Amino acid sequence: MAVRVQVEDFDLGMELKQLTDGNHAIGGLCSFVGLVRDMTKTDDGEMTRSAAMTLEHYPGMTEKMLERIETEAHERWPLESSLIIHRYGRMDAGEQIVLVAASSAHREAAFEACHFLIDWLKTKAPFWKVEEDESGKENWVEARDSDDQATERWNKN
Amino acid sequence: MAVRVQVEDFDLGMELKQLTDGNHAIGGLCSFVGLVRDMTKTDDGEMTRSAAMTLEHYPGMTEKMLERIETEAHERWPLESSLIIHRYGRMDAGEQIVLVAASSAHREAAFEACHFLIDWLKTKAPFWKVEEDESGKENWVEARDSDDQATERWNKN
Amino acid sequence: MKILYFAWLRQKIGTGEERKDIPANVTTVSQLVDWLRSEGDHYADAFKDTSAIKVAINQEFADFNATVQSGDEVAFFPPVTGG
Amino acid sequence: MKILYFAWLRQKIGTGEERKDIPANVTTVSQLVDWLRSEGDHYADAFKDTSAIKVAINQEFADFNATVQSGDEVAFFPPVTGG
Repeated sequence: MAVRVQVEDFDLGMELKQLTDGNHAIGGLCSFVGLVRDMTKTDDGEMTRSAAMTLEHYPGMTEKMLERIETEAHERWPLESSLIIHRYGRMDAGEQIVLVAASSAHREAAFEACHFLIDWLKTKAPFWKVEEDESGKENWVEARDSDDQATERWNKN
Repeated sequence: MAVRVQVEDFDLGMELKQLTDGNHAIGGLCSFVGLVRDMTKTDDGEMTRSAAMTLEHYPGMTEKMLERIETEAHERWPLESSLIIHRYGRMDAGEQIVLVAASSAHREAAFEACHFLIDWLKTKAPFWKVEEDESGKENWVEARDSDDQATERWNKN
Repeated sequence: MKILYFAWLRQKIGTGEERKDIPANVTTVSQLVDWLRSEGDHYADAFKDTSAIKVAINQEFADFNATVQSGDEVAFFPPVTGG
Repeated sequence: MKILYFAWLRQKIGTGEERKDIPANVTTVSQLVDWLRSEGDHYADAFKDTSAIKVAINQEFADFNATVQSGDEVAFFPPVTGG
């Protein structure tokens, strides 16, 4: 179990390798990486090119919430290892923003836990995105109903 | 889109990197790696240590089925990239057996497609596992009902 | 009381963090918001529509009718958009 | 006809691939299995319980009542266990 909140990019291959190295009880590792897209939705709902985005967070509360989300995943599924890395600061299109990963003896637990980690993180971790369009104008990204629904899904268990 | 059936191990980090490099329409990449566990179920349903396993496959039909599964995923979800690597031959505990991965603008499509790839592969790709216990005795792994049910799930769409 | 603002609330109010002595009759988040609105136009503007604002007390999500005390860390922010 | 055997079927029959001239009255997978059983004890043993055996004709999954022809590639194997 580990949570990291950092400005620096991460080495996806190395991070995933460390989650399984030496643990032969692991049958499956599921991971999800979120990346900066170069398209963004404006206030009028139009899609437009975005040059970059900046992620702001609430130091202290962020780590606390991410640790709680990870702990919750371990309580719900029999996991062998897990990891959450979330970056903040300015990022260009194509850059990695977030990594969540979970391993287990069986694939279903790994998949569900990984999906749960990103769904909960999306509505419970205090991060905010501001996107810059090509003219340099900043737009604060609005929370999406679909993210609330994705979080809801895990309450029905 | 790519399918590879090989004896050699694969570099997970490099494979995943190539699935997103230069494509800024990608918002999420989901991947699953299956690994050799050191525990195996005997004929009487007991768990016992296994030293290694060997995967046999049906050359020609394997590639055809994997390509069909990948094509089906692209028809069902708006994917930007995908990859299936499946190894065959002898493998020790801890080794990587299989990688499935899918990327999309949105995380839900990436997750569902990745989950679909491994579920379908489990019941439709012609691979067979034989495990060696510590005494050197070989046990052919039996197909699991839970894998059939996991495949069924995707028929309901 | 330590009060934090994030995202567009930080931009509208012009600071991310401030310490304020709160009147004794301010005992809930709602009362704190009402009092802040009276502190200046940028507060009034930022807190115009609280339906789009979330609050955390001592780094825990809370409701607008939750109790606040002078030693608390209270944070205001829009719905989160990480991941 | 090219006939392939995988996993424990291959082990029981003692070969993974063979070419056989099939009698003219063998036109379905079931008839092929019946005929193979008559070819020797190892075939009879391997095909004792066909409920645990799958078949593919020309690399496509098929049923036991599917039609087979002399030019076909027919493969017998247990349920798959990859991944």
